[in-house]
Amino acid sequence: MSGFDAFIRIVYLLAAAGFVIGLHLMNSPASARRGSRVSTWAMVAAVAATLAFMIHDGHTRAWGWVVLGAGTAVGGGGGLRMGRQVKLTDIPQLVSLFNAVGGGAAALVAVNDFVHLSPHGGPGLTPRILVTTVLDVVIGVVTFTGSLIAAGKLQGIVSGAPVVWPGSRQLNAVLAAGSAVMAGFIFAGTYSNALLGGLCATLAAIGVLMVLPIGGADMPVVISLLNAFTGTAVAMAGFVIGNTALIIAGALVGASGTILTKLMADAMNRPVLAIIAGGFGTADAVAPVMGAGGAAVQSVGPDDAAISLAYASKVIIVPGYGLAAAQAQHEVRALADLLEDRGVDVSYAIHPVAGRMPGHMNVLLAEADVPYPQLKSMEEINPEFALTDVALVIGANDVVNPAARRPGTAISGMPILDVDHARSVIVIKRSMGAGYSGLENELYTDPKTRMLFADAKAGLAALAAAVKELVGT
Amino acid sequence: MSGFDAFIRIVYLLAAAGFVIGLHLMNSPASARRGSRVSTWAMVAAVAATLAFMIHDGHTRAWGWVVLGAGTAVGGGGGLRMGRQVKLTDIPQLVSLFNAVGGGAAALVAVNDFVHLSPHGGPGLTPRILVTTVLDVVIGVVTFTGSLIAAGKLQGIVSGAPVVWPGSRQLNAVLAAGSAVMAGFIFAGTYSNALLGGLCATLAAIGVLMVLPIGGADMPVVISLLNAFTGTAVAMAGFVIGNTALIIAGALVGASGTILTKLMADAMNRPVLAIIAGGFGTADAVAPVMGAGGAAVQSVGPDDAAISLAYASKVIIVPGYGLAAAQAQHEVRALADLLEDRGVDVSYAIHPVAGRMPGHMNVLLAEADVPYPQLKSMEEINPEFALTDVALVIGANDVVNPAARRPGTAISGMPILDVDHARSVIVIKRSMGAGYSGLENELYTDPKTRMLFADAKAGLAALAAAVKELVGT
Amino acid sequence: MPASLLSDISIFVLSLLVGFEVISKVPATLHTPLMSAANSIHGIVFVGAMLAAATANDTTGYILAFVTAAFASANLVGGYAVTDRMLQMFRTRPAARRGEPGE
Amino acid sequence: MPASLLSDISIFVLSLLVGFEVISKVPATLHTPLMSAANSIHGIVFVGAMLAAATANDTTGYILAFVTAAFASANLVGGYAVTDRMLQMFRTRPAARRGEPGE
Ligand SMILES: NC(=O)c1ccc[n+]([C@@H]2O[C@H](COP(=O)([O-])OP(=O)(O)OC[C@H]3O[C@@H](n4cnc5c(N)ncnc54)[C@H](OP(=O)(O)O)[C@@H]3O)[C@@H](O)[C@H]2O)c1
Ligand SMILES: NC(=O)c1ccc[n+]([C@@H]2O[C@H](COP(=O)([O-])OP(=O)(O)OC[C@H]3O[C@@H](n4cnc5c(N)ncnc54)[C@H](OP(=O)(O)O)[C@@H]3O)[C@@H](O)[C@H]2O)c1
Repeated sequence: MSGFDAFIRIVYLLAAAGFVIGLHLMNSPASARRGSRVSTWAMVAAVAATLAFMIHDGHTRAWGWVVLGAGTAVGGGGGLRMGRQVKLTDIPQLVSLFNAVGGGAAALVAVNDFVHLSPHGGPGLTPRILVTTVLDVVIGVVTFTGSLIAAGKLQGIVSGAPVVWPGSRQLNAVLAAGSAVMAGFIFAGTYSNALLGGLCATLAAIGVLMVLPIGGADMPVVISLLNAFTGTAVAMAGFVIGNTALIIAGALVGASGTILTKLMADAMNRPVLAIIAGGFGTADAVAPVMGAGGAAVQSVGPDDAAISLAYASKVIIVPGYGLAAAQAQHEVRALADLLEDRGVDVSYAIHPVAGRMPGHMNVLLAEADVPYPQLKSMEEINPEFALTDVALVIGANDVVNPAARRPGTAISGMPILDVDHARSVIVIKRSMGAGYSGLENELYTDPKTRMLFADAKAGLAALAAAVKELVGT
Repeated sequence: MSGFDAFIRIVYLLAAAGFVIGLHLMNSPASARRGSRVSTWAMVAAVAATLAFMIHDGHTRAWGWVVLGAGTAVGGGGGLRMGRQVKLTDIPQLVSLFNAVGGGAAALVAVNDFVHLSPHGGPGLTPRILVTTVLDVVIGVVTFTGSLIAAGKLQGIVSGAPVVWPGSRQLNAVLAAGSAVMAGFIFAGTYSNALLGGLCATLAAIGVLMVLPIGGADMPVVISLLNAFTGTAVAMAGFVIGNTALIIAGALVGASGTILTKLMADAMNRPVLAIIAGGFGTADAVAPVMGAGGAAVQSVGPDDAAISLAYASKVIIVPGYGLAAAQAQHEVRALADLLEDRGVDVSYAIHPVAGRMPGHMNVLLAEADVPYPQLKSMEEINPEFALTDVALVIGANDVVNPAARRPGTAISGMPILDVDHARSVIVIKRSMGAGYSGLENELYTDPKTRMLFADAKAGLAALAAAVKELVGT
Repeated sequence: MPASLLSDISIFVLSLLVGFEVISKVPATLHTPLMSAANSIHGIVFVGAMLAAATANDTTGYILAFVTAAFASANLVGGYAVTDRMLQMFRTRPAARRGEPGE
Repeated sequence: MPASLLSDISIFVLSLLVGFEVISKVPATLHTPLMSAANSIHGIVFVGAMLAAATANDTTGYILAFVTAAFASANLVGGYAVTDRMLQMFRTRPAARRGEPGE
């Protein structure tokens, strides 16, 4: 190994260490941005070293430079535009899209290698390369199509409801068997590009069928898992072309993505395997429980609600998915400011899985510049509900559903916000519709609860106007 | 590489993963023993694989087997005996002894290699081997003698006080320069065993001089640092002989030991570098502040103290180094049991650096079977002192010294137990003698404090007897 | 089994261990940024795309290299852009409290 | 610079990172057992001692191998023995409360 090659490998190693340090720093909000910067510079170093290698090596054809430049311009430009313009609440589908192209690229690295080496009986196709190529293609292609479906579900292009039909399980088994046979032929020495193409096509179908049956609300966990898959595919690509940068960074993402998937599933109180098996959320899609049977629902208008809020001394705001769906973050902050100006003590109760992605509420409220110290975690705020005059629930349902305290329901065991301990509760949502779990919510029929039926954005604006009127500003 | 060699290397890799998992599990008391077991099995696997390699390889001479067996019997037997018989409070010096032999063994691995390769102009001494050999010898030999001195200080064989004399700094510089010159000659091609021996002797002197000026009470941190050194030396030995097991495990210990050293120093509120520079604890050794000047000290007999304790409703016991020194853990539990039988609420306040090693009090009280839930951490118990009738301080000094709250003292900034918030305080110690930091303690002259001057073991026994008398059992 | 493969496997396993350890006890709030950060790190596959372009020497090779480069660079550039935007949201803005308009 | 050395360096660096990450936020109570555990892990140097014995072929070699084996095995065996004893102290003994004599 020449001194130059050694230098390149050392840069790769330092870059890998940079990724680790970056992830480490991202463990706390205070240092997260610094971590991201370290990681960015590590990436720049790895790419620059590779560029230096290509120039020093001098074997790259003119067309090679052209396609590399053109591809990078198209892909990088598109990625940058999407990354810059995406609405914050659309981030999960974008991450999924990047998983798709990342997994696809990892698979293509191996395909490219195979196509290069396969002619004339493929003398260069050592067992090491064959095994890792097949692993890379399997993981990469499944991730590619699976991530596209996941992104489609979140974007609303593909139905968010679990898509299942009779025989889909059997079809999956047939496809899996088919790809195993094709992989077997490749191992046995059939170095045919067409065969590899057939394998890719079959795997693509498997990826689609894997994600279709999973409900849209489970997508954040699925995306995290596919993230781990992509990392593993990249590591395999590293084995194929013998590049340590890909091996280390890929394995890092594979492992950290796996742990993250587990942490996310734990926060939602659901086993990862049950999520992958799919079918959850059916109730949500099929028949959201409308109108709460016999129990009396008290509804309230903005003016009455405004009086309760304006004369309270302590108010806790409980945001949920509805706040994100209505994009009402600025309205809620405007209302909170009005109340604070009157001397009301206002804080926000953030449930770890409120919304549809972890940290959803934090990101949303931070966008409206809500001061960080007002955001209270569940553990912190639960004891305070008992001292609270009004709990204002905005588009939250499952995270405040007392049914979680009873066994036998879909959300049993999930810790919830103790909103029902507050002296009175006001709920803003559009109807008696169910949330993600499809369960009825007895909080809404509690005698101390009043329902303000409205879209969150419109409802909050009306409330703020009423408060303003009331205090005469 | 043959299939067998590959197998050995995979075992080494799995063993290394086992060490990581073991350390990971040791992060919490509940899983710590499981972690230790995983680590043990990993070690067994690595040794068994090496044995299999030696047998399979078949080059080991009869005498090689004999010296290996004899050495292992002597060393392993001795290590086992010492490990089994050591008093729990003597563990730090034993760990230090094991650091010494570990570092020494790591250095000898490189020396052995050098002696093998040096004849006939040393054709096998590649730059890689030379560099790592010198690094290994430097770190290993310094650790060897340094650790012996550290163990000697804790055992009382070497003076625990900082040993410094005029010119010691200069002597150190001369020795360091000398070893640099010798290492330079080796790099330049002088492959002489005598030269290597000279280097080792010089380094041995440096190790001694490094640890002598450090006060005995700082030894736990020094030992942790030397632990990290040993790990690094072992990793270097791995580079010399090209063995990944040594590289991985050594680096693991090097890094984790470094972090641990930092954590320990932080808990004592002292910078690592200041500890290494030495000289701390001089006051302790030179002139423990005897008799607290003018301030009135109230002393108390066991009978009066027993009355206070027996008629209290809440007592917090604050153990310190004196309890360990007197080995009075069983006596304190006996007293606590008596009080509990009378319905007194008893708990123990454990300061993180009470005693002379981290976790010292936990280990000690666990030995006397004090139930775990009664041991309260500093953060937990500090608010409770205000509700406490009697705080019983046993051989603790610095960890309850209110001087820590003022700037400008040796312990300023160290968080302390808020014993002075209790309604009354009883202190058992032998005299008005100072603790580790050498500071006077105004708690002892506080009007609500009464001193029971006695050795902790005797004093507690007298107290227990008095309580028994009092309640007539 | 070549020694280099064994070294690569060792490197792979150790990287897995690092990955497991580094994401130990993250607060739920940071799950989404961390997912995005991991997402951008596997943009390292762009290095693989560059090396594919370096060896391409026929039409198939060029097409494959083009698609790989486009995919990988979208992952890399987009991933970092998104992570950065998301983390900006987590910045503490001490001065942001009152004064400026809520929307 | 041989490729194997680079692989070894990569392995070394990754192991350092694992070591740093694994000892993240240990409670002070466990510092002493962890120190002892790390102490026993560097008993792996016994593997080096075994390999030294495997190549020894003259008196100097035998003497060195003997001392190395004695040192390394003391570290290894003693280290595990001490760690284990110390951790026994940390066992929760639910039944141990009253009943049995205090000393
Ligand atoms: N955070 C995560 O990572 C994550 C990921 C996946 C799944 N989940 C799951 O998602 C759920 C989150 O609980 P959640 O309480 O936040 O939400 P939720 O239980 O899904 O309830 C949301 C409620 O918001 C209302 N809503 C919808 N659009 C609205 C609008 N424009 N204006 C006003 N209200 C609107 C809906 O009622 P109406 O139709 O009557 O208005 C609905 O009941 C949990 O079950 C959690 O496990 C979370
Ligand atoms: N835990 C660690 O890891 C660690 C490591 C290194 C240093 N340190 C340092 O050690 C100190 C620990 O504080 P501490 O309050 O536990 O201890 P301390 O401040 O060292 O005080 C111990 C006291 O115990 C008394 N004593 C000694 N032998 C006794 C006996 N046989 N019976 C009764 N009393 C006896 C001594 O007073 P008399 O002579 O009057 O009896 C002395 O004042 C801190 O400064 C800490 O920073 C801790």
